[in-house]
Amino acid sequence: MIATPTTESPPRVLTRVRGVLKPSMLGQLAALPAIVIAVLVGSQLNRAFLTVDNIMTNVLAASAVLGVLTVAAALIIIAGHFDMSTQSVVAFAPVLSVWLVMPAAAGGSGVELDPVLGLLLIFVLGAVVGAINGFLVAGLKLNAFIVTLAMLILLQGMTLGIGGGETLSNLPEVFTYLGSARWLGIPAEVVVAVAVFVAAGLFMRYTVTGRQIYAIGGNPDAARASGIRVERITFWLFVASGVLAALAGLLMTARIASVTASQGNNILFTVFAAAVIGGIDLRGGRGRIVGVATGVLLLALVQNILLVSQIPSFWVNAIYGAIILLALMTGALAQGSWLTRFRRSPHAPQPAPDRSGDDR
Amino acid sequence: MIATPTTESPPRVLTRVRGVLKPSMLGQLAALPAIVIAVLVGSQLNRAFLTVDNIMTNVLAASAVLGVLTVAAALIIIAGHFDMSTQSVVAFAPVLSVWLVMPAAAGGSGVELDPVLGLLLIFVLGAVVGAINGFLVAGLKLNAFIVTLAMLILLQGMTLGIGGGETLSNLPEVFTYLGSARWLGIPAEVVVAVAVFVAAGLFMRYTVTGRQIYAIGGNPDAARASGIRVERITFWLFVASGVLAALAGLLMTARIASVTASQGNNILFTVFAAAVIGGIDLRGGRGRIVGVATGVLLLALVQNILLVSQIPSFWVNAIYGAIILLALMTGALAQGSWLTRFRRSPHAPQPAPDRSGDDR
Amino acid sequence: GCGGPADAGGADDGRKRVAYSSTSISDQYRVTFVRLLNEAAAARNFEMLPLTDANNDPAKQITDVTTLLGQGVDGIFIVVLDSKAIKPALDRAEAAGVPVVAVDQGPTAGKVAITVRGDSVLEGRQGCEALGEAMGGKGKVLELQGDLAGAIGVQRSKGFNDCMAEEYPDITVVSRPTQWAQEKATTATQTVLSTDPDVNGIFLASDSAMLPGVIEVLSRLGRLVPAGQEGHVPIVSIDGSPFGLEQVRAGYVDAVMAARLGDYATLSAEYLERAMNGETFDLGPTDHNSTIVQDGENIADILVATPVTKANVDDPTLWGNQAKG
Amino acid sequence: MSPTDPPAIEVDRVSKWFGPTRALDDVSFAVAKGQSRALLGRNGAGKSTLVSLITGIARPDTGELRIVGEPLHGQDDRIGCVYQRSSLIPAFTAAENVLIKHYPRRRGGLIHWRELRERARGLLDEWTIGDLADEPVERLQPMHKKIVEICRALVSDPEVLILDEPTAGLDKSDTARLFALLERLRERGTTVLYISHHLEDVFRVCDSVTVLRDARHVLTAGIGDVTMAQLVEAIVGEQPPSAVTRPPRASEAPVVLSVRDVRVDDRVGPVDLELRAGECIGIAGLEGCGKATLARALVGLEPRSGEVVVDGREVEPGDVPEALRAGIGYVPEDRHVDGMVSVLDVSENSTMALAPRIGRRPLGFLPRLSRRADLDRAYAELARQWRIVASSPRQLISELSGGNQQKCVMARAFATDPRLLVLVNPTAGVDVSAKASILASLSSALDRGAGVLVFSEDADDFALCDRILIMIRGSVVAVLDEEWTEADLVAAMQGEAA
Ligand SMILES: Nc1ncnc2c1ncn2[C@@H]1O[C@H](COP(=O)(O)OP(=O)(O)OP(=O)(O)O)[C@@H](O)[C@H]1O
Ligand SMILES: Nc1ncnc2c1ncn2[C@@H]1O[C@H](COP(=O)(O)OP(=O)(O)OP(=O)(O)O)[C@@H](O)[C@H]1O
Ligand SMILES: [Mg+2]
Ligand SMILES: [Mg+2]
Repeated sequence: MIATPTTESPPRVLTRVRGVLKPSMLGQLAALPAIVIAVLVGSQLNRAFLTVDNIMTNVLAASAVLGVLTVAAALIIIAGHFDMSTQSVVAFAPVLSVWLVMPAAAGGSGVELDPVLGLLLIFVLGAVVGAINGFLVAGLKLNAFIVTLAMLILLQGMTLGIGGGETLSNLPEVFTYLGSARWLGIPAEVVVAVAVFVAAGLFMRYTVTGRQIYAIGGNPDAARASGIRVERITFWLFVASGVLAALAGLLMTARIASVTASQGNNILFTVFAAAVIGGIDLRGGRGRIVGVATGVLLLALVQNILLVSQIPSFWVNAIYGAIILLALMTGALAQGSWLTRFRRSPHAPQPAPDRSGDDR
Repeated sequence: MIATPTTESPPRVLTRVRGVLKPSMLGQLAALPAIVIAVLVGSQLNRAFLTVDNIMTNVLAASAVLGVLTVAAALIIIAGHFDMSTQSVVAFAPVLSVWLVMPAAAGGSGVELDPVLGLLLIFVLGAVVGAINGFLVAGLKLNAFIVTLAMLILLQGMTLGIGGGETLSNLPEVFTYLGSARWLGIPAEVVVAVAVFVAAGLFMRYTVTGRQIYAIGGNPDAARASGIRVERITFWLFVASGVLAALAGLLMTARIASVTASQGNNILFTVFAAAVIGGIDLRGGRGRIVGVATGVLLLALVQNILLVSQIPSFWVNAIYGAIILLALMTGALAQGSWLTRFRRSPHAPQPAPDRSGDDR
Repeated sequence: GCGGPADAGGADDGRKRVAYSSTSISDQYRVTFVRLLNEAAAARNFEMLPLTDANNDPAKQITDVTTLLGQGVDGIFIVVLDSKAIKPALDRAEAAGVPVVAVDQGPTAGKVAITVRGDSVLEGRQGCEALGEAMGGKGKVLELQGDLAGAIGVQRSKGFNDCMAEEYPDITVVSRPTQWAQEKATTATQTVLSTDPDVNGIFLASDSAMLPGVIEVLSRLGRLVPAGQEGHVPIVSIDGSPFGLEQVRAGYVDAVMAARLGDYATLSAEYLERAMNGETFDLGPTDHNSTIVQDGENIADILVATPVTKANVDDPTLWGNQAKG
Repeated sequence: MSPTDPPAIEVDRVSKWFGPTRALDDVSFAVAKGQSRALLGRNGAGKSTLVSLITGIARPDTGELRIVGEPLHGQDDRIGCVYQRSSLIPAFTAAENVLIKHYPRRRGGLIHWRELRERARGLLDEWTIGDLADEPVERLQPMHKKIVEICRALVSDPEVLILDEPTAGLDKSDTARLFALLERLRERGTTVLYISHHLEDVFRVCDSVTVLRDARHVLTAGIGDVTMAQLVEAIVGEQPPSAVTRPPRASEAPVVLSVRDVRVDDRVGPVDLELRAGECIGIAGLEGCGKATLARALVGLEPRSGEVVVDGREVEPGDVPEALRAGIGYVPEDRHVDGMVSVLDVSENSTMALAPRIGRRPLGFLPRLSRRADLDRAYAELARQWRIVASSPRQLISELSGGNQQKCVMARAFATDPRLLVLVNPTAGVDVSAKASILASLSSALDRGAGVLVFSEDADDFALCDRILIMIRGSVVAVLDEEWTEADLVAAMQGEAA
C-alpha cells in the first residue's frame, strides 16, 4: 500500500502539535484574550470590580437578557438566517401580557387575566411571533432578514398601540420574581441564562437536530440532499427564537420591575456584536455556543468596567467602540499567529477570522 | 456540427416570451407593484397626496438622505460585506467639521476653519473613516459587519464627546445651501440623490470595475483567481461608502439647518430594509441599483402616506411594519408566479425571492 | 406659498384645523400630554388631526411639519425635538402663515408664536437643591443622566451639576448616562450602588423613564427605606409621573419636580387660538403664576416645575394624578 | 435472480424541463437488481438531472420512477449517491460528514462523538485517510473530499448505489481501490448506476450501458454487445473526432516561462524549469504532491520565493493581476472553489478576464466600460469555439452541466490569448468529444507559440506533452521524455521508477 502524503512527517508533527494546542479552541474562544485583558484592566481601575458580588450581580445578572437573546440570534444565524424581531418581542410579549393582567385602574386592560396565565402567555406570544416568522421564511421562502425586520417594526408599533406608551409598574410577583430571587445564592437570572447556554450548547453539539442546523446553514442544498427536513427545522428554529426572546423579555421585565414599550430598544446591535465576537459566522453554518458565551461575557465586562470607572459620560460610548475594535484586532492577531501558520487551507488564502475557527 | 439543444423550437418560443415579459425586470423591481398600490391608496386617502409639492418635498426630498445611504449600503453588500458605520458618519463628519468652522461663541471649537474647507473636510472625514474600515476589512481581513459596528459605536461616541451633545445652528450657508436650493424648480437634495443613483447604477452596470464588484461578492476566491484585485477594490468601496455617508450627512445637515450628535440615529434599519426590498441579496453578488431606488421610493411613499392619513398615531408604526410585510409577500407572489415557472433549479428547489431574479 | 392647496384646509363648519407634532409617543409623559392636549383642543372646538410622531428623529420632524402644512392646517402645536434643527420647518410654517405654538420644548432658531415650557436647567437646579438639602449637604450622589445627545438631557444635567458645584461643594457627583432607558438606569444604579458604598443619594433626570428600575434595585439591595428612617437613600427626580408621585407618597422619593403638563396643554391651546386670530403676546407676568420672557428671537411662557413632596403630592392638578393609572 | 423480480431502478417515460432547457425527454429504461449499469452521454445530456430525480431531490415533470417496484416518494434510504457536485457540509469534519445520516447515539439519544469518530476512521482507513477523520472537509484536498463522499454513500449498505463521475479528482490508486470496492459490491448484489466519461473504466466495472443523447434515451445494451467505437458514436451522435497528434517542436523557440528556485513554504520546491514557445510540459504527481500549489504560486495565488519570468518579464510574487497581465491563462484545480462565480451568468463568467481588455475608456478618464453587447459577442465566439451549451448568455453558470461549466472556465483562460497556459485538471468532467476539442484548442494554442503547463493525474491530459515532470512531496523527482506508457507514468508518480 502506498503511503499517502498526509502521513508524511511534517504534517503529522503539525497535527500532533495542533492536537495539544487546540488552536481550534482558541479560534472559537477568540474573545478570551480580550476577556483576560478586560479583567486585568477592570481590577486596576476599581477595587470593587473583582468582587463576587460585582461579577455576579453587575456583570452576569445584568447581561442575562443579552445572553438569552444572543443564543437565539446565534441559533438562527447558524442556520443561515437572521431574526431581528427578537428585540421587539422583548417588549411586545410582556407588555401585552401584563396589560391583560393588570386592572384598568393600574393602566391595564381590565381583563385581569390570572398572573400565572399571563406568565405563560408571554411564552405563547413569543412562540406565535416565531411561528409567523418561521412560516414566512420556511414556508413562503421570504428573506428572513427583511421579514423579521418588518416584524420588528410591526411589533414595536403594536406594543406602542397596546400599551399607549405607558409604563406599567407594581407588577404581580410572578413577573418580577426572577429579578430578585437567588437560587443557592446565585441570582436567578444568571441561573436561567446559564441554563439556556448549557441547553443550547448541548443541543447544538449532541443532538442530531442540532447538527442538522449546522448543516442547513453550512450548505442548504447538501443538507437537503442528505435528507434533512430543512423547512421544518427552520420553522421550529424561529419558534424557538421567539420563545427565547419572550424569556429575555420576562427577564428584562423582572429586572426593571415594570414593563415599557421601549424595553429592549437598540439591544439588537449588541446582540449581533456579541454573537460575532463570539465566533458566529454571519454566513451561517459555523460557530459554537461556548464562543457566544465568551462574546457576551466580554461585552458585559466592558460595560461594567465603563460603569465602575471614572470616564466622563460624554466619552463612554467612544471608548466602548474603541475597545470592541481593539478586541477584534487582538482576536484576529491571536488567531492569525496561531492559525495562519497551522491551518491555512490552500483554497482560502485569506485567514478570515470568522472562517478559520473550528466550528460546531 | 451538432445541433445544440438550445436551438430547438419550444425553448426558443419560451425565450422569446421571456424576452418580452422580462420577469427578470419584474424580479428586480419587486417593489413596483407595491409602489403602484401605495400611490393608489395614498391618492384616495388624501387629496394633498398626489400633488407635485408633496411628492417632491415630502416624499423625494425627505428621502434623499435615505437614498444616498442605501446606495452606499447596496454597493458594499453587493461586494459581500456590510458597512454599519455609515449611520454614524452622517453625524460625525458634519459635527466635527462644523465644530471646527464655528466660532467658540457659537459653540464651535474656535479654530474657525474656512467654511468651504469645512465643507471639503466633511468628505475627507467620510473618506478617512471609510479607509480605516477598508483597511481593517480588506487588509487585516476582519469581519466587516463587526468592524463597522464597532466603528459605529466609536464614532457615535466621538460625536457626542466632540459636540458635547450641543446642537450647532446658524451654520454658514455652504452647509445649508442644499437644503433650501432649488435647481430648475427641483429641490437640490432630490437632484443630488438622483445623481447618486444614476451614477452608481451606471457604474455598477456598465463599468468593468462595477462588474468585478459583483464577481467579488459572488465568489471572492474565483474573482481573485481571475485576476481581479479583490482587496484593492474592497478597500476603495469602503472609502466610497464613507464618502457617500458624508454626503448623506451634508444633506441631513442642510435639511435640518444645524448639526446634532443624534442626526442619522436609527436610520440603518431603514437603509437595510430599503436595500433588501429593492432586491439586494444580503449574501452578496446580486441586486441592481435601480431596484434599490424602488425600495427607497416605496418606503418613502409609505411613510408619507402614513403621515397624511388619519391613522391613529399609536398604530402608525404597526401599520408601517404590516405594510412592509405585505409588500414582501406581494413581491414574492408576483415573482413566484413568473419566476418559479421559468427558472427553478433542482439544487435550489426553493424559489428564494432574493435569488431568483436575473441580477443586475 | 409652499402650503399646498389652501382649500384642503379649513373645515367647512368653520372649525379651526390644527395638528400636533410630537417628538415621540413612547413614554407616559408624552402620552399623557397627548391626552391633555386633545382635551384642551376639544374644549376650544378645534378639529385636531392625528398627531405626527417624529420617533426622536429631527429630520423626520421637519418632514412631519411640512407634510402637515401641505394638508392645509390652520395652526400647529409642536414639541420641538431639536431646538435648532427645527428651523427649516418653522420657516416654512411662517411662510405659509400658519401660527405655531411650541410646547414643553421650544426652538432657539425659527419663529413661533410663543413657547409654553418649563426650564430644564432650572429643573436640574431645583432637583439639586432638594437633594442637597435631603442629603444634608454632603456625601456622594449618583446622577442618572438622560440622553446626552439631546437638549433636555444635557440641560437637566447641567443645571444639576452647576448647582451642586456652587452650592454643595461637599457632595461628589457620579454621573452615568442612560439614554432614558430603563434597563440602562437599572444596571447603572445596581452597579454603582453595589461597588461604591459611599453613594448615598440618587438624582434621576426622569422618573417616568427610570424610576421603577431604580426602586427595584434599592429594594433588592435592601436599601429601600422611607425618608426619616435610618439608611434612607434620598432620591430626587424630574417629571412627576404617576409612579414617581406614588413613591413620593410612600416616602421613598424625597421630591419630584413635576412639569405642569395640564397647564402646558390648556395654555398652549389658548395661545394657539389667539395666535390664529392674529393676536401677539406681551412680555411680563401672567395671570397663571408664570412670566412671559424673551426666549432668543421668540417669547416663552415659562411655567416653572412644581416641586412635589409628601406635602403636596395629592394635588389633583399634577399630571401624574391626571394620567390614567 | 428470478425474472419476476422488479428491477432495482425503473425510469418510466420521465421528462424534466429547466425553464427553456429540456434536460430529459421521455426517458425510459430499467436496471435489474445486482446489475452495474453505466450511464453515458455528453456534457449536458441529462445524466446528473436523472440522478437528482432518482435520489428524490428533484421531481420529474412527467413520468415515474420506481425503486424495486415501488414508486419513488421523496428521498429513499435504500439509495446511496455520490453526486457530481460536492454535497458535503464544509465546516463539518470528515468523520461527521461520513455519518451525517447515521449519527451513532448514546442511550439518551445524544450523539456519541467518540464512536462516530472511530467508525468513520475505520471507514476512511480503508482509503488510508483515517487520520483525516477530524479535519473539516473544507480543508481537504478535492480527492479526499471525494473519498469522504464515497464513504458516506456506502455507510448504510445501500441497495442502489449511484456514482456520478466518482473518479473525477481521484488518483490512480484510489480509482483502483474504488473499482475493487465496486467488484465486492457487485458480489453482494448491490445495484450500481455509474456515470463516467472514461469509457475504459466503464468496460472494466459495468455489465451494461445506457446512453443518453440530447436528453433522450438512445441505447441500452450489455457491455459485451457493444464496442468502444459504437459507444462513442452513440454518445456523440456522429463520427468521433480523430485523435489530435502534434508534430515535434524545434528547440530554438524563445523561452516563455523560466522558473528558478521557486518554493512555497516548506510545501513545494525548489522547482526549476524552462518552457519554450510551442512547448507543452506536463506535471504529474499524486494528489497532494504539491502540483496544484505550484500552479497557484505561479499565478500569484500562493506566496512564494524564487524567480518566475514570463515572456522575459519577471513576475512579482503574490500579484495575480500582474501575472495574468504578463500573459498567463489559468485554469484552477476545482471550478467550484475558485473557478466560477455561481451567481453570475455564463457570459460574464467566461469573459471575466477579457472584460478589462475589450472595455473602452470613454474620454480617457472615465472608468473603463464593460458593455454587455461586447461581452456577449465575445462570449458567443467562445461558446461556439468551446461548444458551451447554455440556453442563453444570461443563464446562470450554476445551472449548466458540470462539463459545460468546465468548458467556460477553460474558455476564459484561453480567451486572452495568453503566452503561457497554466492548466490544472483541464478536462475534469468533460465528455469524450469535448476532451478531443480541448486538446485541439491546446494544440492550436501551441501552434500560435504559447507555452503550456498541464498539471494533472490523468494520463489523457498529457497527450500533447513534450515531457512530463513527476512531482513527489513538492519537488520534481523525475522526467519522462518522448515515449512513455501509462504504466510508466503511474510507476513514476508513485516513486517506484525514475
Ligand atoms: N438548475 C438548472 N437550471 C437550468 N438548467 C439546468 C439546471 N440544471 C441542469 N440544467 C440543464 O439541464 C441539462 C442537463 O444537465 P445535466 O447536469 O443533467 O447534464 P449531465 O449529463 O450531467 O452533464 P455533465 O456530463 O456535463 O455532467 C443541461 O443543459 C443543463 O444546462
Ligand atoms: N496549510 C498547510 N500547511 C502546511 N502544509 C500543508 C498545508 N496545506 C497542505 N500542506 C501539505 O503540503 C503538501 C502539498 O499539498 P497541496 O494541498 O499543496 O497539494 P496540491 O498542490 O493540491 O497537490 P495536487 O495537485 O496533487 O492536489 C502536502 O504534503 C500537504 O499535506
Ligand atoms: Mg453531470
Ligand atoms: Mg490538490
